[in-house]
Amino acid sequence: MGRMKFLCDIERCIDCSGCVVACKEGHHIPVGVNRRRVITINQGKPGEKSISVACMHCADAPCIAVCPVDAIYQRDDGIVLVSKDTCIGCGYCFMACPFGAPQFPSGQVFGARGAMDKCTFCAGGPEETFSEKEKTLYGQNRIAEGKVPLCAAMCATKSLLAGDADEVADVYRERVFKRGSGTNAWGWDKAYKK
Amino acid sequence: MTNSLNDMRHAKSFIFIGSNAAEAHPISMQHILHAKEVNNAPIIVVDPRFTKLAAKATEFVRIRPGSDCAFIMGLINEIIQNGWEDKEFISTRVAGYPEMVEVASKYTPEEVENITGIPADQVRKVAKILATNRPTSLTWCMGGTQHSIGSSITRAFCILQLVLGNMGKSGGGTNIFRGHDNVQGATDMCVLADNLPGYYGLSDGAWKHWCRVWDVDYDYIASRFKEKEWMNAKGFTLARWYEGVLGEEKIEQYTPIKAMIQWGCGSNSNSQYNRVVKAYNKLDLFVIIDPFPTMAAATCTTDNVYLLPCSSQYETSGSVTSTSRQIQWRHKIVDPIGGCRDDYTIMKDLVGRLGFADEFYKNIKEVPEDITREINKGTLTIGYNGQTPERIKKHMENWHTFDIETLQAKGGPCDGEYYGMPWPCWTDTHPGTPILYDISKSVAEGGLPFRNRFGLETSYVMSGRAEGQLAAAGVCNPGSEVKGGYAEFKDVVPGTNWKTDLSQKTIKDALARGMAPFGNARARCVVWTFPDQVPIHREPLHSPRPDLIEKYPTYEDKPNHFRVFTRYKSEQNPDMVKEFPYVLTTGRMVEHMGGGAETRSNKYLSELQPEMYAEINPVLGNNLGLRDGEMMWIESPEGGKVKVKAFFTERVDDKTIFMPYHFGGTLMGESLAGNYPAGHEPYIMGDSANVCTNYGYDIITQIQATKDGLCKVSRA
Amino acid sequence: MAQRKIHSSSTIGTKTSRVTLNPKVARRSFLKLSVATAALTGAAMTTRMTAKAASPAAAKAAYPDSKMVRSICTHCAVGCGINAEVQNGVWVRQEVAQDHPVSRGGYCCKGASAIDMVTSEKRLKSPMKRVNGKWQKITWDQAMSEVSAKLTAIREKDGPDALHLNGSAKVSTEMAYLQRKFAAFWGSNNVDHQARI
Amino acid sequence: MKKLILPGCILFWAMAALAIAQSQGQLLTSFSPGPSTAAFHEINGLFTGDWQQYGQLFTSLQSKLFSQIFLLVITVVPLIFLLHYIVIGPMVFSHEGKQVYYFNLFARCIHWVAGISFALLVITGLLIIFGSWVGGGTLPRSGRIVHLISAVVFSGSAVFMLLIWAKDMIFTPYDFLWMLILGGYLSKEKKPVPAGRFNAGQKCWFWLATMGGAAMAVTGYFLYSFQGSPDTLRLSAIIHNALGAVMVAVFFVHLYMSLFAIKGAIHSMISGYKPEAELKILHPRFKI
Repeated sequence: MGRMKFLCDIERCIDCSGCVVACKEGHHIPVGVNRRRVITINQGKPGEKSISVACMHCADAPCIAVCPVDAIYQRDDGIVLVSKDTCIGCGYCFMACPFGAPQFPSGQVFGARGAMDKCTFCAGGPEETFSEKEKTLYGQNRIAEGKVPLCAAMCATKSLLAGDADEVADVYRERVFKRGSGTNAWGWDKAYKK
Repeated sequence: MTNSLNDMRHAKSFIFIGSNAAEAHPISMQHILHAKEVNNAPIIVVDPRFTKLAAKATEFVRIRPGSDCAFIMGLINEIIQNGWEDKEFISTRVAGYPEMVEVASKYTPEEVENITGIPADQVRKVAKILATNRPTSLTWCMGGTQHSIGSSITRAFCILQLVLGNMGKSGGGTNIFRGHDNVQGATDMCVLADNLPGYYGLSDGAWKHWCRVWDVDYDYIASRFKEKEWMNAKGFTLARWYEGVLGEEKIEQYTPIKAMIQWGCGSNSNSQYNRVVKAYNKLDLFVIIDPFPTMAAATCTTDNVYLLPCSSQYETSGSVTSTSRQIQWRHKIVDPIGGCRDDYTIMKDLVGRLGFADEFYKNIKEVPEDITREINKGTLTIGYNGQTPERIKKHMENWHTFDIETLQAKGGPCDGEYYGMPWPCWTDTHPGTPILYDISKSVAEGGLPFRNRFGLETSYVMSGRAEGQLAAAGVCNPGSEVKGGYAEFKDVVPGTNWKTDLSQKTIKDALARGMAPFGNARARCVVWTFPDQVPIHREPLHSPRPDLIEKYPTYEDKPNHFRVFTRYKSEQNPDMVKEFPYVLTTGRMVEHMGGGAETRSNKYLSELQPEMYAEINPVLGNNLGLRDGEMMWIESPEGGKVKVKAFFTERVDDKTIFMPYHFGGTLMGESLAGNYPAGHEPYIMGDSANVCTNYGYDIITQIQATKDGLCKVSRA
Repeated sequence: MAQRKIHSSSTIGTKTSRVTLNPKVARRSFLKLSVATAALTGAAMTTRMTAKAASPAAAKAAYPDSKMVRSICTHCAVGCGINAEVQNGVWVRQEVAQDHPVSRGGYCCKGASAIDMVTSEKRLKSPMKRVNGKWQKITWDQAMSEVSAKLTAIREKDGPDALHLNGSAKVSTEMAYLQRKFAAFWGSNNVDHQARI
Repeated sequence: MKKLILPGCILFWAMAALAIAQSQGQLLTSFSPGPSTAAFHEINGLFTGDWQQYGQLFTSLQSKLFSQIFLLVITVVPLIFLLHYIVIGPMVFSHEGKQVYYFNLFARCIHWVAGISFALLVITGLLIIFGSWVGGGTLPRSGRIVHLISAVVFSGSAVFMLLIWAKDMIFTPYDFLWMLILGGYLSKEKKPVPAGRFNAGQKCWFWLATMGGAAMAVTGYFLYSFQGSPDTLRLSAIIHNALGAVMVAVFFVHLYMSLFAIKGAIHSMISGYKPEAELKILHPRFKI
């Protein structure tokens, strides 16, 4: 059984935001909603590192635990998805998420939050695969096409890895081995309890 | 670039000077970081600013803007002092070496420290890294060229690579990352004031060659000019054309400029932009051809402006030359949207109405393929003749067959060819030249010696020594008939040489003999036609170090520099720094491009980087009483000023202000949003950094000196 | 580096054995997207997705009858490949050009938003001229005849060098060539482009 | 001799390279694990650092505890009252005797506005908490909108209630006695209890509804606007839910009292009059 994971190799990330725009453009995400973003620490100083962060598709996802309407669910491959038809926009998932992944475009009434939007690992949503509704609500379903998520595929320096956990780990391990560096992948301990 | 981006994977060390590849060329980092990781290649970044590239570097060298030449000459000196130079390479393939050594010896590490602010020990360390990690890939960009001594600086870079013996080697070379997507192609086609396509120059011979290619009478073209003398005179440049309109400087032309066509050119990348704006408003006719209204449309407020919406490049087709000299075919993705027209259609219409369509389009029926064929026919100097439209398209279709390490196709329809047939590609079966001046391969397989361009022997004014310019005996490409240096090919077809023989027999003949059509010579360290025969440091026109001006003064004023009087010595004033104490430098950010007309009209990119700012060191900012995020005025000695947000960061040191130059839409603090056609103003607007960039132009190329000006800063 | 290693190692074999549920997806995912993203196995899809993946809906492509056009990014000089998916004359999405030898599917933020160059609302859609300080839409015919008439008049009165042409590094090589050729046929060397700055 | 030169050179360069490589230890530091690990640590702090504090607390509370508490409140509280109703039964007062004008029209209007909006708040609030029971979607989503409107209406009316009744609601010493005997509701005997115009229970309810309501409004505003740091939001959610549980419980008390525990008590909020018989027992200190 595959288990989908993200890994951002901070030695390679150059803060070009290619992943961010690839995601937005690919899924037609409204301005202001960031399924993915790049964070830089120590900007302008030696030790400047950037990292691209989106939903980590956690193993024991806190967002699923707190959702009052069970709108969030996890597929067997580990991808955490939200049903926008079920979501009521309460925002609890945002408060539960350590990574700030859930996003809320403003809704129609009184500026109240609309349904939650977050990284789908390019796996669409619970609607019929490739249907118009899936496309408008969640964007492309690249996983069903057998393609990797846009952000990782379009990563400028191949810093962002996405895909089956074992293989992501293999690629990263090999890289780290070549660099003679340690094997700690950021975010994994929190997201995957490793 | 002498090598290719992919070839940088083989470098054993990198030195980037005046380049911020991580922001300006992000995808190139794929290959650079590969070499860093796999070859353990040190990355040395020389920049006034701790850039995002510097964040990936192993050694960051903070340099005072405009002192690159001193640093490089210092490195050369240090390398020679320690005997690290490539003696074999220098003795067989380099000319004018002792003269250069003589000049370089003055740049001791201590002197370099005095000029550049780089600690002497760091100079020694960098020299050692370069000497012990060969080949080194040297990269520069606008940070190296946009100075009044830009041409000296770039020559110093080349000489460094010659001294290290890194030229013509995989993993080495001088790898200049070009800016725009097709700046290489457009430069090759010489949309320039001093050349005809293929760098033929403006001599009578050049005009006659191109008239033959165009299939028109030389006399016809001559009749189009005011007088024949204007055919051979360099025109106004993009950097200073507005002087031809304003008439405030002495110009060498019979008429001021009255009309302007700006075709796909964002205006706010011009330095001293407030003067450009003045010129716009003085024009009788101003035509802007662009998919987006550029800032020019908003700054020009007269009634003589026309906006012609051309399509984007995705709505038309044609070839495009990347920085690695690869020629790729840009297929048309969709038809021009709305009422847009593609460039070719507009040109055809314009030429038709101006009444010279028959001559202009004589051999061009199928657009754009026939144009490519005409280019193939005429552009022999740089070997643009093998890249037929069919071959370029074939490469596009089979781009998956090319090896990522060598860029050579393995099997398939393009077997053995290099991706994009990097020029020179001498014939329609030649694979392209992936690495320039590489004598390890035969010419027919993409090898190349140094070009013989400047005679067979020269005696140097500097030393009185005479030296042969051809390569030493035994130095040649494998399979060469002449085992050693040889002159360029001519008179194979009587009366022509390899550059002007349209039948291309000369080139084929040379290749058949295993030789390069342009000869096999030495790379020269001395350029006897330039004011500085060997590169030397000269202080920027507006120098923050008045104490150095006497020792390193700038040039004499140049009266007819691309038709306009250009001040050097009379502009250099040691007292200026008292009123304008900070160095102003500009650069790119990854989210925007050029003047930003395209990217600031893109909602996602606008969202990512929505505001104009200036980077200022917290120390300086606090000393000036500024607050992070507050507005401040930056003023130039020429009276240009911009109102921008202060961004406190340690990227810059406490003497330097950095501004990205992509913004536009406000001028000296006032919004021009209302001057754009309604609904077509960009999403984000801000003051253009180039209002503040200083006076100063390169002595040879007249490139503007935007990287080493002075400014003063105050709270807004 | 890593790419070669992955291909030469036996991971592909083990991978196919791991993908069990949907042979169609498994076959397509065999195309490695990139070294970094070589990771995806096509996803063992269960839960809600399994039923659908096997249903006729999944047999459809995301954009039926679309064709792929290869082009080159228009921003910097790296020359990244673009795979444009076009359906009924509309550029529906930008696909990953993972087999492009230089970019290998990578884009920065500018390249990743290539579609926006075509679809941006800020694009001009009609020729315009300024009349009494106000922008006015005009036809192409009017624009071109006025421009050419004015150019001819200036040429006759002041000579060809009264025109300056700022060409472009953003057009195709062919168009750049035409720009230089235009200046030559017009009779002036007052032509330049962004390489100078 | 020549044969010796080449190996000699190689050896020399190899040794030189080794020496140089050693001296460059500092140079190559960015390849070593140190900075990566340090950066991970720093980034971790950036993300999951503050999450450790309230994020984890919120997640553990919200994932089960809150819904369980609410479930308890809406099941156990009514059950207790049912028990009370069966065992002790309601208080019955004669409505035949003298009627005292107790609530003026304005007060009654405000009460009902507040009451209805509060009821809506409770219903929609519960709808959100138990949204999964109805499968999410439109019903709880519109519930959120109603919750929002009701909150605004209730906040307004709470201000008026404060103006009308605040003086009468100030706690007095005998309220303590009232609390001790729980207002006499645990006995069937009709003995006068120590209470003025409002008894201690009503006072508690009043202050909970207004002051607690204010706290609910503030935290609710944060939850609605999402302005503030994630930790502010988390804290707001925790307070909102915990306080909400208390308010729902007390709301049920109020409902039970007015509808069941005291027969006909609701009439005083409709007509404004209370029977004197009732006042003598329940509000003996009220000066007519």
